Amino acid sequence: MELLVLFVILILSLAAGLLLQWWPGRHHPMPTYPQRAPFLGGGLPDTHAWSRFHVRYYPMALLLIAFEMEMMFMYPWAVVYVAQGMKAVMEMGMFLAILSVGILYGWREGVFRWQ
Amino acid sequence: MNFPLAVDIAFILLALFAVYTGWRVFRTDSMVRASFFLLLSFIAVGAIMLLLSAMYLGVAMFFMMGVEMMVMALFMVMFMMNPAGLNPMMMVHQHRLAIGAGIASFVIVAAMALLARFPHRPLPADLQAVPSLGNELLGESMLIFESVGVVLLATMIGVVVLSSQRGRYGNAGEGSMPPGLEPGGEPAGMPAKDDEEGGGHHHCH
Amino acid sequence: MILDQLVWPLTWVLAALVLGPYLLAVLDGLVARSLGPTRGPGIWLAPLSRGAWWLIQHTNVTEAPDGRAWRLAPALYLALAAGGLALVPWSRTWVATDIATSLVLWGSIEALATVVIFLQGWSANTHLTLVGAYRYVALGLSYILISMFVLIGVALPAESLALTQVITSQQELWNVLRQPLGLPLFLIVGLAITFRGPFNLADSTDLAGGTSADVSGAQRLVWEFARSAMLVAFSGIATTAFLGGWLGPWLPGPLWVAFKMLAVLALLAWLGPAFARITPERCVSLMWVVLLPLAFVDLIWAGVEALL
Amino acid sequence: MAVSWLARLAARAPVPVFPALGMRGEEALYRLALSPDIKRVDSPRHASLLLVAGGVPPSMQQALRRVHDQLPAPFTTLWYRSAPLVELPQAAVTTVDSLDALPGALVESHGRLLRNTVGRSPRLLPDAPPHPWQGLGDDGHGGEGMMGGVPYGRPMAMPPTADLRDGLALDILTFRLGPFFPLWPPGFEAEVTLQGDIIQQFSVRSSPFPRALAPVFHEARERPVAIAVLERARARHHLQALFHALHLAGLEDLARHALRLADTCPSGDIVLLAKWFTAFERRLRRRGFFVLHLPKCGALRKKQAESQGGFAARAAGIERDVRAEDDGYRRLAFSMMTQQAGDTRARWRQRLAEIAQSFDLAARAQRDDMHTAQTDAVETPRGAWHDTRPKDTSHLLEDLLPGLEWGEALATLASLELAALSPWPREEPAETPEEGAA
Repeated sequence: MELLVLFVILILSLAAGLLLQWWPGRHHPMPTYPQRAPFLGGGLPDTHAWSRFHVRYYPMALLLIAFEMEMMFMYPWAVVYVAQGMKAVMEMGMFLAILSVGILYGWREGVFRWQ
Repeated sequence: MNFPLAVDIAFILLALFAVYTGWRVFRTDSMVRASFFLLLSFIAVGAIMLLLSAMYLGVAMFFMMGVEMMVMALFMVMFMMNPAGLNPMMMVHQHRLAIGAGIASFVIVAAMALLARFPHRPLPADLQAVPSLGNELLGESMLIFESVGVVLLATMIGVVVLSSQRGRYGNAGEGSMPPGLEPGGEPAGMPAKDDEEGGGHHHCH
Repeated sequence: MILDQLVWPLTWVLAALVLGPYLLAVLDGLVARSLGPTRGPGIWLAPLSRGAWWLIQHTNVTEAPDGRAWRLAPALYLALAAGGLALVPWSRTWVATDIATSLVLWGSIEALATVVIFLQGWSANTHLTLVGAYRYVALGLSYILISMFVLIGVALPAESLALTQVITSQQELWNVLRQPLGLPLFLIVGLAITFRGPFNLADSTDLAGGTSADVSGAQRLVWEFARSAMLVAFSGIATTAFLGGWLGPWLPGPLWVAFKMLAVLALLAWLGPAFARITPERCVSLMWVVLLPLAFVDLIWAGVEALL
Repeated sequence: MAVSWLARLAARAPVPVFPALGMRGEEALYRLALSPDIKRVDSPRHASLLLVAGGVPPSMQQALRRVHDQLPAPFTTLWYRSAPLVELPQAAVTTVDSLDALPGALVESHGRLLRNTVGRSPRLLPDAPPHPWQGLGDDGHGGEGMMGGVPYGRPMAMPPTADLRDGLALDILTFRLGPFFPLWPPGFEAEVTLQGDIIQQFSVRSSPFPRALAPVFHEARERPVAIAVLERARARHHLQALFHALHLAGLEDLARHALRLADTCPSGDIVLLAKWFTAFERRLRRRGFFVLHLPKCGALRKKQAESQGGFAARAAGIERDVRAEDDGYRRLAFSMMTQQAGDTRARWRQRLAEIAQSFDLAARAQRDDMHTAQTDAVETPRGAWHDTRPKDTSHLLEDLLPGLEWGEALATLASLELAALSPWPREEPAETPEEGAA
């Protein structure tokens, strides 16, 4: 039942978002080509904007994937943390220490700067 | 979940949606669309997991795939030709082999699902999935869990070593200039030096 | 039963979805008034008149957009915000979606929000929106870890990933006092997920509006509305995780939740415009090198506190 | 009926105006920024009014037409001290020549636009894609193969030879930005090549319009003028520049505050002004203008700083200021301030310090009614004006900006003053004509 409620809420708000965009403009004509050109303060582009975009933070993105994978283990750990007591502390302490090494290393190598 | 029929219908719809979006991944021309169709497919699978009462795994699926497909889209756009599909193109290669392999693996997996005898062990009604997962991590699987930590550390270091151009001593290219074409001349195959040093704009980081 | 379990939760979640952004716009107006003279139709009418103008303005189209994704992105952002609002418990029984892992589900909403914001900037196929989109992803991929750490911190004493349990674990002392680093870090996440103030990397002024630079009319209305709704949902989660949710003397629980949410919204509406926009590179460094270790400290603090 | 109700509601919102600045249009911008009825926007997509302020040279009229056509319907135009484009119908044009009437005229145009359908501006350019593409190529997309052709009217981006930063040769985006890009100096147009969000190449296509100074700077070349008036004008100039930088940083309220301070500069009580400015500067620091926003890049090399002159040179550690040679200033114990780094952050530190110094000098000069001694040179906010006026130096950007991230590049641009000085002084508002006419 909870999931059904969530599902209905998602669908309703999605539909409302789409309807609100479609309804006011349903009779509007298609804008002219000059209007559709990208806004560049009166200038024009040579090419489409879509391109092999050079993402300057790609090492950070890769680092995040590895890190996030580990983090997903932490949710179940958090639930049993109080019950398990010291054992949980030790284990996670070790786990986090390993991770921190990774981040420290990344930081020292300048991963968080624009490449 | 006291509507078995509704759950069945939802399951079928979600499964169809997952297969449809999975198929669209290969039919679209845009790398971004392909990544996010795959994300939709995974979300449908995650929702099926929720229906199967795997509350943590389903939600974790949304979470992981949200981040991962985002990163995948970044890299797909970076390295693929025609990343937005402005020109029509074919996303698949080796059609016959691909179709054959697809059908074969589908048949095998479907056969396994239909023909295998799954153990019939009804779960206790008061089983709480998430704490039991946590206890597992701190119990028998602890070694696996810790070694995963080390493996991921190795991954992180590998990522940094392979992808980061700039080391802690500055640009990785520095100090490894190829020899000049003539004695004392410009290093071979390197861009002219002044756009490296011009204006001091590299000292800002 | 249908009425009880389906219609009633739907009503209040959707009511919060409509009222919340409106109140946030009013709060924004109040903050703007305190910072300088504003005229116009008055604090209460201003958001409505702005919305009316967006409805009248024609929606823009670009040369070769990914049309469907472009129109879907604001609607999806709104849906994510609505999903977040559905997770907020208003009292012990007033919970639209009370699942065992609602805390993680909120985390996945944060992750998916990054995808949707990227999609909005990418789909237009124009230069300034594209830069805005990629810039936001740098932020989106950075703040998610901080949010995870902070929320795991509140799950420790609750021994559960359900938001209702998180509230009941705060009977004696709210998490805002028990884990003093948690709420400030989480507020930063809130500014980041709705790209407000110092973290406005997506719709920033240096890109003439960033992902919104080529968006007009009703699409812009939905986008800004969704952005506000997301902050409302965020304030609901912050209330739940740190301010004890429905707990409070004298008044009924839902009223307490509403008051606390408004307080969080007011704080964020005031914090947002208070700081200069951070440069993307510095933002990533700040998140990973300063705030993430702070989130570590918060988690350790929460752990020690939970065992004592 | 419903629509008119909606329109009436919409007409009460602050008027979203996109300003396209021509020559000497800045004053209109400053007036708009302080008017509570107006919401200045940076993209024409967010506007219902196109305000053209100042003269637009014929070479830029095509660009103006493009910007005009980029406003989504319904919209109308307003021309402040500018000749409207001839092809616009009379109903879609409002002309205003008085600064004081400007906000009111904008509000009125907006209301008229929403109330009735006449007066909506038509499209000026022909409705055709930039290149013919439909029906071309294998699939009628205008493309050939994976990357060729002009799909949807434009070619696809292609990789350059090498990347400036990390050697990864991904696609570059080349486009011409300006002359009506609101975050650039008016009239400035450049061809920008981006790779990712890093600027790879930058070439100036048209220099910014010459900047007009307060009349007192021109007078100072002819006869001794009151130092107090000169320094007030200098502080005002820098504060108006600060407005742009703060808008760029997203600190809207502080940007308006800077403008209000600038407006008080010519006639306000100088002791109070200095006090307000100190408080303002403290707020700037506290709210992260330096730490969060300003990049530590865009440093000028020695030679560039020398050619640039003025505060930019002093921020780079070059001790050069005409005021130090003036007997009037010497008697005020004028001491030159410099910064060492010469980058964007140092330039703003320098400028803020110079504003404070100007207030200080003006206060003391006012008390003793001091005048400048020399007339053959004057230190303008833009640099020393000896025999020739400071010239346009926007070509410096071609060397300065490559390698910078987009936001850093714009912050660097906003910290510099590159436009030439106009040979004619700025027309002053009515408060201070007696110094000008004397």
